[in-house]
Amino acid sequence: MNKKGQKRLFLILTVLVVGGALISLVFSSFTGALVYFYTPTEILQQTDSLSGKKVRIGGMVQEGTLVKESGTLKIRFMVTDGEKLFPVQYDGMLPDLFREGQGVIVEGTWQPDQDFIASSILAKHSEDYMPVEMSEEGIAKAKKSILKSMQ
Amino acid sequence: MLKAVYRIAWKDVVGDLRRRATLSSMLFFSIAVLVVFQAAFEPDRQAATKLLPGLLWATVLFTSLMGLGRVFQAEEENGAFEGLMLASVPRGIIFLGKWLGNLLLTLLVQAMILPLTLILFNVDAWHLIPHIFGVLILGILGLTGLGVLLAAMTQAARSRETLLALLLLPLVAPLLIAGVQATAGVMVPDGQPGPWIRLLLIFDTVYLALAPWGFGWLVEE
Amino acid sequence: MIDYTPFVVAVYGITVVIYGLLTLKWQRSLKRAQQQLSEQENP
Amino acid sequence: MNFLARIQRPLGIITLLALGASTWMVFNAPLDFQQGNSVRILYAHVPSAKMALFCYILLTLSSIVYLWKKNETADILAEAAAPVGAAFTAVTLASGAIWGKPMWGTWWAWDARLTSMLVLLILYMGIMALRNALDEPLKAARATAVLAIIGAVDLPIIHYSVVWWRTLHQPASFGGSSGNPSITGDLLPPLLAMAISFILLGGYLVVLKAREVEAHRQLEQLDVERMEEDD
Repeated sequence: MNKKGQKRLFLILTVLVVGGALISLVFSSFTGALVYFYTPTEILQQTDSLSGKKVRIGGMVQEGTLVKESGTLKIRFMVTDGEKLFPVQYDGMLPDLFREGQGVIVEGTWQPDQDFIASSILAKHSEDYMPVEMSEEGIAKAKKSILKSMQ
Repeated sequence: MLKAVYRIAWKDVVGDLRRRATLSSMLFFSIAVLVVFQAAFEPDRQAATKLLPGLLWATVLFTSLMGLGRVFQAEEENGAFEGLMLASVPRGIIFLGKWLGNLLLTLLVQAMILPLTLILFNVDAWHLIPHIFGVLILGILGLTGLGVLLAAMTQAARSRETLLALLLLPLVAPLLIAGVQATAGVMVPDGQPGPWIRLLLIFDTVYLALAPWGFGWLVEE
Repeated sequence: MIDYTPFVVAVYGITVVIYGLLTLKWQRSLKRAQQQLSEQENP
Repeated sequence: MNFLARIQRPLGIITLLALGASTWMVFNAPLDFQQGNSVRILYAHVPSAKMALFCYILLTLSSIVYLWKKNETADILAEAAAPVGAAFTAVTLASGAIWGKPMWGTWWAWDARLTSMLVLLILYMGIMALRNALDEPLKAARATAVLAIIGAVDLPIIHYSVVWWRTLHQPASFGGSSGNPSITGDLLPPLLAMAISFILLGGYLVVLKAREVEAHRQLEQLDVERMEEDD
């Protein structure tokens, strides 16, 4: 084989190797290796390894569980991923989107035998956008999307 | 061919060891990093174990940035860069030689820094040294591969060192994350470094396959 | 729900400023370069 | 290049008209059921993000063509695509931060999509800085082309590795894997209009910058020739 043909063969091989590596990256799942937040189910399963650590827990604010202490900013509510419920306490400013049935990410130190006291709360909204007239339909769809993004 | 790779690498390593230029500055620099870390965090033994992966990779990054700045320095000082490129050897081979030289130097420095870090931070992880060093080698393979290519790219540039850092940092971000996580994974008994080691391998494959070509395209004709 | 108008105005303000300034800057630079070119070609 | 000169003005006028019309649509769109007025940020944020990636694709393709065919037009396009892409990326990050503060409750989070967008911005800046720092045009062209290609291979690695599957940022509403957009009713047409306007805007900016780069290269060429005559 001449030199040019040899070079071309090597180039094709390189492209194949690089492409293969990239494809294997797409298919190798890093689930659980590094996530922005844990779901209530996961945190309750990994009580030992995560206790005493700073964690983020994501889910939906369960309807009918939000309790506001009158006169203060203190609130209590349950976070759910559709399977497990997880109680959270918080004292501070809330993002505007925070309400029952809405996605939320709470951050704090996880002590298994105590209530989870959040040091900060982020709202996580779904990718659904709908006009105000359709809000009933929208709320139902948004709930589904939020729970789906917990999987 | 292989002989040429070996000759280029050997010339760089021996030349550097004789002048002790890169090696000693990399060593002193990493000691400075360790001292700053100690002063900033004052970790107890347990905290130091947690900090160690990040600390190791921070020194790897800083020292290799320093080493990479000098990969083509000798050629540039005596104006031999163009000559090196005009040599009858294929440029992929020149790249491999340069890369091997830089890899050996970086590994040599890390082999000295790793025990030093364990001593200075009082971390009892002596039995884990082979594992940790294995992860370091995996990361440094890809890091130096990309780094030598970027060093060739910025060789003629103004404010070369800053530019090198600007180009290298975003591109190796996933490698550093994977390296830190894999090191943390091998240091705890029930850790799972598997996915991160796989990511390091993917990174090494991609860069070591691509970099010789990139080097060739840089200096063609 | 609070009034989000300031946030919306800020976003569209930044958008217009960045894209607008880039357009003006490049248009001016292009015009100047073309002028110099025509001067050099027929002095 | 002549072609670019011919289309620049009409393209500019069409872009301006399209932007005007879609802005009018944006401010007449209904409020969102969750986010109220702030949903209008979407119409600047999402098209900018799409264009930031489009520009990188253009940059990569021109770099490959340049290295392969040694075609100077490809190099000019690559030089033009980088600052345009950087501008789109910067607007994406800025509008995202301003949107995130009231909605999520934070300006910034180190989550996947945000991090990889930041890396993209640094990459664009690196490519521009490299071209700037190399005095020899041929060397600069080759080095930036190689860097752009390395970056193109690297972006998926960053996306799939720095990127954890579960993020704070919601999935793409549009052109995502689910097929149909999750933006419904009267909120959708302004987004489509804005997307088209931004494609036009991106095209116009690339054409304009490419012509500016070309004019400056011709000037430099003339300078070099004159110096040779003087010698």
